[in-house]
Amino acid sequence: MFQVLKNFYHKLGSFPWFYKISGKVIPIVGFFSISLIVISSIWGLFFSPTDAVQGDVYRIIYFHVPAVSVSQVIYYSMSVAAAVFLIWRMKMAGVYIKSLAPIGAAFTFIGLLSGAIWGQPTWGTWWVWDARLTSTLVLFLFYLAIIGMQSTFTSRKSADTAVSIITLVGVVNLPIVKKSVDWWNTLHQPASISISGGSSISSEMLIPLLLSILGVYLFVFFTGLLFMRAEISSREQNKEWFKKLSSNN
Amino acid sequence: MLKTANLSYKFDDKYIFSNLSFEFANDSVFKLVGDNGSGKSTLLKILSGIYKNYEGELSFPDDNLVFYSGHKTGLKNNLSPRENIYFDIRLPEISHSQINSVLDKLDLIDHADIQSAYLSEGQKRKINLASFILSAANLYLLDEPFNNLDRKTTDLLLEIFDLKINAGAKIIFSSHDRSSDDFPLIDMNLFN
Amino acid sequence: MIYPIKILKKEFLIYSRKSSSFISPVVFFLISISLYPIGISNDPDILKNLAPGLIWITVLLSTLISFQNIFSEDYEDGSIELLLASGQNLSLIVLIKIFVNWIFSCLPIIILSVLSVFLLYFPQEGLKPLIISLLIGTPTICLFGALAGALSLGKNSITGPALMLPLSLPVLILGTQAINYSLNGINFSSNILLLTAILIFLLPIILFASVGALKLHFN
Amino acid sequence: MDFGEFNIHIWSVVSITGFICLLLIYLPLVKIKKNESKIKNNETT
Repeated sequence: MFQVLKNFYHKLGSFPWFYKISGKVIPIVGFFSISLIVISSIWGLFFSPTDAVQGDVYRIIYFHVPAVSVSQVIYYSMSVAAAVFLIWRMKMAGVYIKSLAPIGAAFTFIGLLSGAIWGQPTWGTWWVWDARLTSTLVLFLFYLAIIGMQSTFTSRKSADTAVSIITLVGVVNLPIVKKSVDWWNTLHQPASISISGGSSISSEMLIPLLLSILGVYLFVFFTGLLFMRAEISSREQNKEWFKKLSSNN
Repeated sequence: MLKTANLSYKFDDKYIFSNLSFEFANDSVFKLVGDNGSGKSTLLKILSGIYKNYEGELSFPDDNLVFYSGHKTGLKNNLSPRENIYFDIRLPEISHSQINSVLDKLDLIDHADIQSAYLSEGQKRKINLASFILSAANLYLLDEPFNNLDRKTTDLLLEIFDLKINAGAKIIFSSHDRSSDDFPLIDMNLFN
Repeated sequence: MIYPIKILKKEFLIYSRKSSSFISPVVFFLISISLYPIGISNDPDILKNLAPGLIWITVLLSTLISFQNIFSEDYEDGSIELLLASGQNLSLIVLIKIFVNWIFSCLPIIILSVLSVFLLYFPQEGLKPLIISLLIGTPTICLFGALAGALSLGKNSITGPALMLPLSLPVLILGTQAINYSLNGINFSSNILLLTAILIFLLPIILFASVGALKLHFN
Repeated sequence: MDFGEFNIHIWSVVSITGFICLLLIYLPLVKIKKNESKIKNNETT
């Protein structure tokens, strides 16, 4: 069992293997993820029942919740990759962080924006300085810092190391930010808004929501592979295996 | 003895030089030559300990005391030449009379107390040279020390080389000038 | 002369010659402090409530101006290469650099923040927590500045500030909260203790990370 | 939701999300194409 895992780890670290496999996997994952997103969106937008309290606007949930949840999961996965890169110097982990950062930033942006657009008609305000929103904003800043850090170093390896350090600093910092905003709010006593909704959600609304979450996760998997493939293609374009592969195509 | 065995250095995936095996005997001057980008500066930076991620082996003598001088001199523009030498982190504690005599030798004594920003490039190199003269290291790594120097200072530098060698030190310096002098050459082009 | 002391003296000399290093944060602070009443309101009640936050934010932003100074010049002129070649303990040197930077860029502002009593109608009894929180909080911010500066060396990018501001957020919150607590008659010592704990906890970590980041530029 | 009714809040979220997702697919595809064709051009010339 251990041997199988070890083999898999070594294969995962090999660029030619990844490039070959990802080329086969991408169309399949892409097809499923896009169709899932389309199905769940249509289901959520047109066929799920209208919310008794919020009306139709609640349907933003089918975009907001998946985006926010995936934006955090991406960051946590990146911090795992950062640790792997710093400890075992696995090049693929560097590729992973660099590739997933723009996707994470995009979904954090979608989450923040859809939250604001949702909040305006529902609670009468675009933005609240509570712990969740603030830490999501900080998460967005960290994504931007990670993307911006890429160009600061001349050596690819140095850039990957620096980005790994920031990613880990961020994963330590985010809970601290969340906690400290909580402390801060107890003094400032903000308007009593509960973003978490509170009321239990009916199954007719829940099924498309779960489908959309699944769809977005698959979509991140799909675009993640795409971005990693693109990154490998530019890092390895002078390598023999890449020249051979692309001239055969 | 300073020795390298199969020393290689790569930047990302591209080797700057590879398989450099060499023994640097004591009491001598070595001259690194080679084309631009052949790794002269890189080798000096590896020997000085600035670059650590080389491949192969590198062994130093036990009493190793390195003096490194690169393209960038580490000179502070808002300190005077005197202060720059006094606070040079490569030097042990030195007295002001020592500094004065060196500055005198280099014709810098008139400029000793103005801000270094007002000096010419050649004069700035001379300040760095002053540190080299005052240093008591036993391994000197100098990156293009003869650049920007006038005739007189060049001769002085060669004299200092002799003094250091007689004191038992060794000097490795880089140059893009292959001609003249009788220093043993290390041609970096051979290791690309 | 012992090595660290030599570096300490050298840093002091360089900073004291470079007048912009301590004058620009001070000028920045004075300008902002005098602009707030004009831009927001000259009503003493409003200014009094905003003063803790305004002072803290201004201090934070003025360190943003200065944190690039910690390593960038040493990087340009080659001093960092010489430090690396010297084989000395780099974290001690970085600590000295951060300390001197703090003395020149933060300490003058902390002293000047007393002026807020006159300019922002800040109540005098709030001065003690203000000064204490600034004294303990700003070194942490300088540490973050050093890390951001070490990571974004040589390039003028938005990366430094984008990295530094979220890191400083907890310090900002704890610092302003301490002042607000004391103005409302609540015991603020827990906040000061937390600020101290953050400083002590982060000091070795950030030092280690900054040294690592510096070395990355020489690979 | 009533098909005839246009809800500006929902549709702005849908369109922005859709646009960003398309961008996330389009950008890497262009980069891969570019890098792979670079090799082919080098061989033919």
